[in-house]
Amino acid sequence: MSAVSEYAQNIKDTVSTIFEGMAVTASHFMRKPYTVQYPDRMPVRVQDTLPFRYRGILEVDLEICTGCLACERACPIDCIVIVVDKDPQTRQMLLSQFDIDIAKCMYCGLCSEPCPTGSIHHTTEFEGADYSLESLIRRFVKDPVIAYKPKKGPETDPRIAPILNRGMTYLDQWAQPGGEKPAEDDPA
Amino acid sequence: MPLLNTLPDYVLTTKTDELLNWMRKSSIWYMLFGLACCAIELMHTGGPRADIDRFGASPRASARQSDLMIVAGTLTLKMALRTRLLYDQMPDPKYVISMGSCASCGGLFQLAYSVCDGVDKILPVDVYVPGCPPRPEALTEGLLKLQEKMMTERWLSRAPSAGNGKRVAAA
Amino acid sequence: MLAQAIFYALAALTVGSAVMVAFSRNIVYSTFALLGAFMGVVGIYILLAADFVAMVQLLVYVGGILVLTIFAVMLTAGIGDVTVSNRAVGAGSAIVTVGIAASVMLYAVMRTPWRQATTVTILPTTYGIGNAFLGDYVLPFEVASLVLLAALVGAIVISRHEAKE
Amino acid sequence: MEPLQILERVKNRFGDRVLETVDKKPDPFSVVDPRAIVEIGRFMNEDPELAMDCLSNQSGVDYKDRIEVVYHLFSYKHRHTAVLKVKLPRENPVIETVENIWKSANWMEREIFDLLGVNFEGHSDMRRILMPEDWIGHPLRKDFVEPAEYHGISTVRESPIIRLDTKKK
Amino acid sequence: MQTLIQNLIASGAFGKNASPDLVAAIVIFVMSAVVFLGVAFPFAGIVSWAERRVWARIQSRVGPNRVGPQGFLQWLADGVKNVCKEDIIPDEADSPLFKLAPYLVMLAFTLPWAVMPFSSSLILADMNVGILYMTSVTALTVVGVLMAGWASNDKWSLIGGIRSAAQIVSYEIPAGLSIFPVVMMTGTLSMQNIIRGQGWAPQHWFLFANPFTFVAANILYISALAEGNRTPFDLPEAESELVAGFATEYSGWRYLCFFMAEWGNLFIIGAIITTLFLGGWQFPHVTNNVVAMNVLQLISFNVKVLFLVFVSMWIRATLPRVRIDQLMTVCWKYFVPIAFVNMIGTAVWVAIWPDGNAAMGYVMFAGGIALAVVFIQRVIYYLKRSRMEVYFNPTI
Amino acid sequence: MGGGITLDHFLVLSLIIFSLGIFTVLTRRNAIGILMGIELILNSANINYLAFAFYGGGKYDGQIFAIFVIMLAAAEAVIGLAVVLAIYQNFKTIDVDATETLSG
Amino acid sequence: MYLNFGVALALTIIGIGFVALMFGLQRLLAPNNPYDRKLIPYECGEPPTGRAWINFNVRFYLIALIFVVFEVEVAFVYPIAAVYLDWVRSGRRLYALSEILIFLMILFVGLVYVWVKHDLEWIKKVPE
Amino acid sequence: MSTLHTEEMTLNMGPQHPSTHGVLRFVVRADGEVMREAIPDVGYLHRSIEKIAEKVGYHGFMPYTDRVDYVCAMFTNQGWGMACEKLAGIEVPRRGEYCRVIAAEFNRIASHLLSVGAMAMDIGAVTPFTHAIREREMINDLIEELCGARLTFNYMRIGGVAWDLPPGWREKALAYLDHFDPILEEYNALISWNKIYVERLASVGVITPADAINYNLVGPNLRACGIKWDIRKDIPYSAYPDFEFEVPIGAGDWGKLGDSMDRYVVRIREMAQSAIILRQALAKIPSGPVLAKVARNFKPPAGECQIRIESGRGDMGWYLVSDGTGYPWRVHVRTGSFAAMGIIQKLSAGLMIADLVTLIASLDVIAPEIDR
Ligand code: SF4
Ligand code: SF4
Ligand code: SF4
Repeated sequence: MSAVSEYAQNIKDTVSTIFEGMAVTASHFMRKPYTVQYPDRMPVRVQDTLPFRYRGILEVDLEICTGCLACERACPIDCIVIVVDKDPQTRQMLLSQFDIDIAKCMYCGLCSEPCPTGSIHHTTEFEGADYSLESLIRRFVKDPVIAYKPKKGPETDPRIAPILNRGMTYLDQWAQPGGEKPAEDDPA
Repeated sequence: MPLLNTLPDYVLTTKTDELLNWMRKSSIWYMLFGLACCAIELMHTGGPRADIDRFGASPRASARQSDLMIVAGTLTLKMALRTRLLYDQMPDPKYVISMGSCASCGGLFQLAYSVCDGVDKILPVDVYVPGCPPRPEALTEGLLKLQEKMMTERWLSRAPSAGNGKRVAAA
Repeated sequence: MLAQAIFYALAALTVGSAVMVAFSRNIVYSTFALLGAFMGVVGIYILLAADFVAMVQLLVYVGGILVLTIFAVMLTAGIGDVTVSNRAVGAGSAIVTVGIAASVMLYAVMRTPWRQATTVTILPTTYGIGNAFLGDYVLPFEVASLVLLAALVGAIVISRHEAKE
Repeated sequence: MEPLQILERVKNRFGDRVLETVDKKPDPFSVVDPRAIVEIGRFMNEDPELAMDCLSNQSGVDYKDRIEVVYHLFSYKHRHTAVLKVKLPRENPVIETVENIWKSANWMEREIFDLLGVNFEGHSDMRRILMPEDWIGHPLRKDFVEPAEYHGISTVRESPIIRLDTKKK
Repeated sequence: MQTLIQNLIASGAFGKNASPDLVAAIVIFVMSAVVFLGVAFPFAGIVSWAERRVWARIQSRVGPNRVGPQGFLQWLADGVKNVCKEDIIPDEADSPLFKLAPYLVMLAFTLPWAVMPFSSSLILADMNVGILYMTSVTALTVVGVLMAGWASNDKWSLIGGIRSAAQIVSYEIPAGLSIFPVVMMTGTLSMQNIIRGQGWAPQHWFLFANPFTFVAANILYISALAEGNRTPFDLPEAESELVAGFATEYSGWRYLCFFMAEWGNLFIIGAIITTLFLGGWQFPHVTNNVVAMNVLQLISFNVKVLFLVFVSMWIRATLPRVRIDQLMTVCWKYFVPIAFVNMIGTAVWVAIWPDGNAAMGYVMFAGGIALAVVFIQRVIYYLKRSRMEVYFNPTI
Repeated sequence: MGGGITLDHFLVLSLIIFSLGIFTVLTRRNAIGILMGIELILNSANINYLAFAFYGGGKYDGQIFAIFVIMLAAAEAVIGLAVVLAIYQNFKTIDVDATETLSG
Repeated sequence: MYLNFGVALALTIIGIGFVALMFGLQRLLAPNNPYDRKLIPYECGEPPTGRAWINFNVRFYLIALIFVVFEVEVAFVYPIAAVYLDWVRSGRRLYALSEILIFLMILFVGLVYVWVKHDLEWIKKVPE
Repeated sequence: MSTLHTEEMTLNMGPQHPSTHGVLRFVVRADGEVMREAIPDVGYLHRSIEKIAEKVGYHGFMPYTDRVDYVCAMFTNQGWGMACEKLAGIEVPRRGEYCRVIAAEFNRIASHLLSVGAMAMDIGAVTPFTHAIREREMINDLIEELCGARLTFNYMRIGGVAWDLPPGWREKALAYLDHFDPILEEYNALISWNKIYVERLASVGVITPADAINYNLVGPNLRACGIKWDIRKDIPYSAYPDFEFEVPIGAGDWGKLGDSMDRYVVRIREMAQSAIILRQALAKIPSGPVLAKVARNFKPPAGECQIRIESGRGDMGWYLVSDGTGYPWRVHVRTGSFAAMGIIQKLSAGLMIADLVTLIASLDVIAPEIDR
């Protein structure tokens, strides 16, 4: 390509491409911004819009915790501390401490996977910012509680049953090894 | 010599305090200081979805012009010394947000041999944001927490003995 | 008296900067002091109703020559050790010579009865200069461009000659 | 070619310099004499049949009694792969560099030196790459103990949670 | 202004025997103060906020909207905050020069307002070298920036400062050359007379007077952007390469000085273009009331200027940054020769049609309209082509 | 220009600047410094031109001469500094005395 | 005319005064506790290596060199551009035109010279 | 090239520098604007993940793999999973493989988006970057619904994936893909073909094919040099044999073969290809289990293996040595960025400082992958 025509070509390219780019950006003046006006200027809380599986800050339903320590064992970095001791006279498991250090937790979900009752599970809550590390420890046991014993049949206690059902919905989310899946998202 | 925390506590001075604090809290320039995974979420926080610019917080490349250092990510021992230097080079008043488990206490890398578990070992931290990584909204919440803290500071009027957020870093 | 005040202020600025240029040991400082001198001279020109010349001074001296000088300083001198610049001629002897010359000239200036026009007329200078350029001074005008061309080529040749080796 | 054939070919070429050839699923490998690694490497690189033009992975492993350096070779020409190993003594392991055959070895060897303390002779710059220059010890060795502090920054952190009972699980 | 002062003296507002030039001094001072504190300084701040909003919009964000109504007070907050910041002067820095530099830069931003033609009678000083004055005071910026870069004694600052200086001085040439066409067509250097040389209607603007002026206008605008260190020429404070350019070491108010100057320069750039090519404050003569006329002219002038400012923000949000050698190539190999050709072309044009060529005006104007139409078509294409984003988040 | 500022004021001013320029040229060893001195001298000359033009009934000749002087100053600066650069490239110093010895 | 430039003077004073005033305010309001680590030059968190005041690349210098020449030329063209129209009106258009053309051409030659000699490239490729 | 003598200066780029993605540091020896060389200094993000693998079990290490390369964590998850499966001879169910592919390809798009966006930002155009972030947000929404996290997914398990596709997820994904193609075109019109942008990238940092192989460059960086090599096609793994897709390679249409522009364009085209793969995968995903039976305390037989997968930054190799206990004996990850970093010092000579930035961006190195 001769020098002159190259010269002209360069100018032409520059002008035309910049023209296109400006058109694109101009078109954005007519589009909605993509911003979620957290925290105040929005119809619903962000937490409510998050999917059910979202791995937010952990929560424990003590009513259905069996004290099996599966979660404590599963956690790779030991940020769960559970203390279970047997009540001497009533031979019952007593949960006297259940602390989770959410400053250390890495929200991996490995702990809620083995939980038999879905008592420990992630919520969609994510607001935990605070001024000190100590206040980032979640202490679930106020005073010792009796660990839950799974019944053979369906749960009868009207107080426990709804909580247990909720826990089970958490468990249902996990892929059962070898389990068949419901058909609703198979190819038609 | 600065009037900082010298004037007696009149209505006027406290009102001026509030005004100044309000102005300062509404323009927090944070330093571009992404260290690890959390840095990606830091970018997202500046991005379209959770647009932190709404609160007047815009990124700055140079430590000299930034008020806030968001320690976003794992602080390795090799990096810790540099971080300290960067913090020193920021002009007062300066604040630190520790974003994510790693920055707060080492998080999952407490097992590691090369990680400084917790930025609070080398800098004074104002706000801890849990999460791994904290989603952009969570970081925004941390920023709002910091703003609350700034509002409680006294600027002109004589500061109450405790709870004065303006720290003077030691040389 | 306003006019006097302004004049003396400008004079002070100019002379002060010039002194700095002359006496500062730090070549960079004298370079930047040159800025003050030039600005002062611009003011003086304006006082002398030569607004166009003043602007040209601003454009060429401050915008051009000064920047070039600064670049030259940054390029050549070991700026890290700016303070060393010992004298070629001893300061004392220099002062003496300059002083003598200056006093002689001062005497001349004071003694000569300058013919001054009774009325000072201020007219828009640009047109006059333009007409002169196209009219009486056309030859110098064209020659000027030749001089500039020569300067450009010369300077470039010198630099490139250096670049080659 | 299949990995085993490649190793065979090398074996035929170098005889007893190839100490042993292990056919172990999933990846067969052969252990070679440390002093011969450069020759073998150059041969595998230049032999048109093999044309191992890429050292796709080089890593060191610390078995408690020895240190092994593992070379994963690959050929973009024939699309086949082979694994070589050398066994080195644990104290002051030294081996010649293959940087001049495969440039990619430069950084990988630096990393092995940094983390396992294997010294590569003839390497262009044998500096620590990941750890700070003033770091002591080679972290990936099994017997590495973490220093208590580094430039005044202590490397241990107490968990803020206090177990109410004394029993550790 | 002259008349104003005479009237004041005549009206004896300052007493019968007030010395005229004292009165003049006072009046000048007050008016300049009004212009600077009332227009220049707030504009510099507000434009910083506006720019962030425009950017945000283009980037499908919202932008600062919490401080005051729609975040309008953002600039004030930034200003006050920076004044409340510690003022650091590094040990290594050369402190006298380090302190002096912001003054120079601010000066270069202050002076041009003297000849800002807001309307037919609202102008501080209608110098008869006006446009020359406006271009030559930018020289101060160069020195200021070099000073800042050198005095910081920091490598990023040094590179930034020298880059900036080289860039500004280079682009002064095409800018200067692109002014000549207009000067030739009006035969004056005074801002007001240049504006009077044009009409209120677009086809009477110098922008559309003839092809050469059109090109000249574009070159001048781009060169002005380059002199103002705007994208695509913002190498001096290229964040991704040099940390913050020559201002790296500056903190607090000193830092703000540089950036106020930069933002304020946008108005000056716009004003120059408007004056030279867009008919300045020209407005159809609807009323004989002088005051009303002036207000209308003020509006028309500002609308044009603000449009140009907006365009510069828009460009900045669109384009990437050029490299230093490309910068110089563009300047010396493209703009300067083209500007030369422009000048000669205009000289010939003026020699042929000393009083301009009305028909050409209409033709060019039609061309401009056509260009705009094509552009709008593209915009609509992109709007349609890329359908609205799919939002998985119901709160948006 | 009233206010009792007469021609002499300007002449004296330019005289002062002139002598300072001469002084600079004499005492500086740094070639760039010498050039700066020359710039000062030229400026003082210009002041004279303009002063005479001003007080001698507004003619343009003075101003035109001033402009030519500025032009020449620019050319001189360009060449001069180029030469300085050249010297520096050769001898890695711009100390004029040193260059004499070196080039000899 | 003095009036006009008086404005410039006034603006100068105002500008400087304004900046100074703000500095005063800052001195009153801002905290101030410098210490050595804070005052070392900023280099992305590294202790700086080598000094910054070094001899800088010559390309910038050559650019400035070329610039000055053209700047002077611009300064020269202003007055004739201003009077050009009058000359055209008064019927001496060819004369004036040729004047300008000659003047510009001579300098354009300079530009072309610099161009073809590759003095405008950033990295100069001198044919060896 | 001959310029006048000027003193060299030594610049520190990083560790905290806007253009060094993550925390890298370069010691730049520059002459004015032109670099003599740029010496990379890494390790500011060395988190000793390989050592940690020996302390936490096989399952427990899965979340750590997210952090090996957080921009495309799906691939690191998959790599770890595949290594363990290969060693223990576990067969992953088909549906599980498909879930892996779908998640991974979405992640690839996200990763490339970040890469090209960051590139545009380093060259000074901020808008494309934010647009890329916007698209990432949408992908994040999808992935979040799939596995509950936005960045550190921990989605895959040894022997499959942890969660099946949630109901109605497929429709959303398809809707997003329909939206994505025009966005890509718009993005190109905005920045990719922009003259200034092309001028900045073309013929900068040219890598010859021989060098590319010798320095063990992988993935897009390798393909940009005109070498058609993609693990997904050439050493097929997971469900990739089922899909039709192109492997884009650089052709040097703008400058020389293997320059930054080629690398950039290859990434742009790969995004389109990923979209194609996703459409197919979503169309013909089989039903069935997604997770094979794996003991909770997983103990593979003693032995060693190496697997290679095509991650966002190209061929990622996992070398796993097991001694038969519940804890790995040695894990080594060979990543693309590590090799790419090694070549920068060679390329940087004679470039301009501004070009170093584009070079880093175009090689798409990210710190954790180098340092691990
Ligand atoms: S989420 Fe992971 S890190 Fe957190 S407690 Fe559970 S297992 Fe431990
Ligand atoms: S939370 Fe679940 S896993 Fe943990 S102890 Fe209770 S029941 Fe067991
Ligand atoms: S807190 Fe989690 S996401 Fe953040 S840097 Fe640490 S490991 Fe990465």
